[in-house]
Amino acid sequence: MTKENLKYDDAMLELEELVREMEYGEISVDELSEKIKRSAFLIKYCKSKLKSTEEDVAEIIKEMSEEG
Amino acid sequence: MTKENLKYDDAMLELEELVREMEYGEISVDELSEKIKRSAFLIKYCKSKLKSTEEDVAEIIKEMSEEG
Amino acid sequence: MTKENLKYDDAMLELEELVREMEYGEISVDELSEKIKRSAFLIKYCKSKLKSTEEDVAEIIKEMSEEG
Amino acid sequence: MTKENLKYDDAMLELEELVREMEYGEISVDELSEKIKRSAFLIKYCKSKLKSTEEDVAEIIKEMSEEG
Amino acid sequence: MTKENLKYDDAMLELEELVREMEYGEISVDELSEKIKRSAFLIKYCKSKLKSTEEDVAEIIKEMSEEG
Amino acid sequence: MTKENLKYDDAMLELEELVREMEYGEISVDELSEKIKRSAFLIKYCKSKLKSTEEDVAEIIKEMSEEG
Amino acid sequence: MSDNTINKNYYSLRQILESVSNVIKGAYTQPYWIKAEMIKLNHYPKSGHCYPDLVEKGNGKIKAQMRSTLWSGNYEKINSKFRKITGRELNDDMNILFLAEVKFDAIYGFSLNIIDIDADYELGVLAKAKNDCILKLKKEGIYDNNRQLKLPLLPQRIAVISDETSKGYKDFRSIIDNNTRGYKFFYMLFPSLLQGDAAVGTMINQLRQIKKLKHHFDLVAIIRGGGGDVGMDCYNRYELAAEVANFPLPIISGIGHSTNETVVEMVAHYNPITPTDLAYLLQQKFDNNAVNISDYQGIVEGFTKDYMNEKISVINNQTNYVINKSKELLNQQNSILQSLKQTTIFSARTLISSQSNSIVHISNKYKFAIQKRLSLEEHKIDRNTKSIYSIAKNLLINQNQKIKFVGEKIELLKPDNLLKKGYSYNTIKGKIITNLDNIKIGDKLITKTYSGEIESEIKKIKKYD
Repeated sequence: MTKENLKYDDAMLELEELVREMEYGEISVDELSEKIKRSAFLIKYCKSKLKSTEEDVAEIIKEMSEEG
Repeated sequence: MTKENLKYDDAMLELEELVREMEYGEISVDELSEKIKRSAFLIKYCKSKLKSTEEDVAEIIKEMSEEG
Repeated sequence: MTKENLKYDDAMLELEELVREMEYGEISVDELSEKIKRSAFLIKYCKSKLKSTEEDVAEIIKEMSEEG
Repeated sequence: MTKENLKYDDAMLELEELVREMEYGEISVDELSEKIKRSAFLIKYCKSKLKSTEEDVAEIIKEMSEEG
Repeated sequence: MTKENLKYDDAMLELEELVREMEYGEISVDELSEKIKRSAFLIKYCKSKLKSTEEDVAEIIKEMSEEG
Repeated sequence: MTKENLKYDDAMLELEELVREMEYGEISVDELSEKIKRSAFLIKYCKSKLKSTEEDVAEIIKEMSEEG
Repeated sequence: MSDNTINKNYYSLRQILESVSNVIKGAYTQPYWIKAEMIKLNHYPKSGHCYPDLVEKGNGKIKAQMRSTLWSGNYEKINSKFRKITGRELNDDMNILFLAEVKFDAIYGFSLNIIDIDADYELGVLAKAKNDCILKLKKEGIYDNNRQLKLPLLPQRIAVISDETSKGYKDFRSIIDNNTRGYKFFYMLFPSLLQGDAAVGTMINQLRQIKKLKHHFDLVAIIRGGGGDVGMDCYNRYELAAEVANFPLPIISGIGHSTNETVVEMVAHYNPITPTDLAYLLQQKFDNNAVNISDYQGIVEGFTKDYMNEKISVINNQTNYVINKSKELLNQQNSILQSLKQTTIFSARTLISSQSNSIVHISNKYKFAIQKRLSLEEHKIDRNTKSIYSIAKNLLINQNQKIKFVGEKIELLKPDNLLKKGYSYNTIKGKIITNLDNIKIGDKLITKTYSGEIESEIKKIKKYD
């Protein structure tokens, strides 16, 4: 799934599922690297999405505030 | 809906619904930018409508006062 | 309704209805300008009617008093 | 009603009725001028009546002789 | 079985089987050297696999932390 | 049976049989010397085998420990 | 008697008349109270004497008739008392109770000489007549008619029934004409007698005249005054009272007297008693009207002022209300908008920060889970490693012990070691003796010890059971 098509919510869901799997030891050590890589990607993706949203929102809020 | 056809009341209703959704956290990060943009637009629109109404009213009140 | 055909009482009734609507918050911002305009017209009309009546009456009373 | 046909008693009755209307607030602004005009006329008429009478002895005597 | 094709989980399974065999005294002195050698290999393998995974994780965590 | 082909376990088994035979006295004095000779051989063999195994194991353990 | 007229005894006229006179004098020794109707007084002003004609009627017919005499001296005395008591003078057409001497005079003939008239009787008669009059009026249902008429609010046009010379009329005029307030009354005199029987007719005539002209008048005033209480009986007369009661205009009486109220006064619209009172009454009516009008004028002026003030204040209130309410509405909307805006901003920020926290939280959780997992694996490896070491060590130790044990056992089993301790064994023909079956006496027995062999010969064999 490319970054463009990935939704934040789906990314978060996938991330949570990964955490759950990790907590319940359902991931084999062999897969671990791969899964960790995926998690990192998702976290990074969510963060960047959140950041860009935050910036958008901040911009809009700034505009709103300037308008009084 | 263009600005011309939009009624203040409808705009307020939409705005209130948006705010409610936000308050109850029903908006996903994916929609947030869009929704905030819409809210900002509606707020701006309502304010401008309010402002023009205020001016109208002030004008009328001024006329009334001058007439004694 | 033109000024000529409008009766003071009807004008006051309409004004009171407008005031009542305002009291009960039944006027939307969309209508406000129009309603205020109408109110202003009615007030102006009633005032002018009242003024002319007052003058008429004052004249009559003056005559009456002068005659002893 | 012209002054000639108007009787003092009727004038007073009408005046009383007008005053009653005034006291009970049944007069609309639209009627006020007319009512006050009428009241003034009646007052004037009644006042003048106190100090004048149209009766003429000569006339009566003439009438008496005509009738035999 | 070469290191490349060996999976951590399989290695661990084999190791545990070896331990179990030893615990139940099923290993003769004749085999001991061989088995110990194998165990050592497996342990070494698993450790190295774990170490590389740990390094991966550390790297990713480091990256995550650096991105804020 | 040469030293190379002899297994530690077989050597131990033979040794134990020899000891049992000797204990139950079914062996003539003449045989006894022979058997004792055999036993001495077997003991020596096993000891050397055990020693070499011990050295192997120690070596492996040493290696593993060194690797951490 | 005509048969023996000549030679009969006769009396001279004088004789006979004196005889009659004596009889009468003898029979009527004192005056008598007599009741009769005096149809004519026949008063001769010159002599002052009266010769009242008396009759008694019954069923419409005259039952008795006689002329009487009332000498001027008596007349003056009686009339004065009569007038005083009854309010009227002796006059024609009266039922009277009189005290009279019955006299017969030869020259003047039979006569009744009235020496007193009972005024009280007359009073009773009058009262009865008055009462009858009232009853009749009531019976005819006209008694209250005039009083039920409505007096105009402004009784301005007055038909006066009076006499030009009457003091009452003068009093009336002087008040009416000289009112200081400038009220305009219109009055017209319809002259009439105001007392005595003749007054009835003239008053009725004038009333009828006025009736024809009633549209010119608001009321009729009957004014009399200064005439004392004499001749008032006319006002109790049915004819006049009926005319008054039925009169289409209100009649106000001012006939000034001190006796009882007359029937005319009773049926009149109003009876102020004196002409002065009447004049003041009318003037009072004008005053009332003037007051009323000026009250009304005041009310109209006050009302107008209040009315306009009220209307203006209502309009001003409405104006202020509209203005305030619009402002309020706009302010309200502004503050709603502001609050929505704040909420939007706050919610957006909250959402972002909560998501940010979520990410951090999930990252940490993830990190922790991985680390836990890795350490678990490490632990597992360690545990297995340790197991292997210890098992290997134990195995080697066990085997070492086992070998040692076996070695020791074998050492013990070596024959040399037994011989050393003092044990020995015997052989026959190189074989160790384990049974006695093949042994014969004389066989060579070799005993082996640690230090060397002992050779012996068997002498006896004893087997155990």
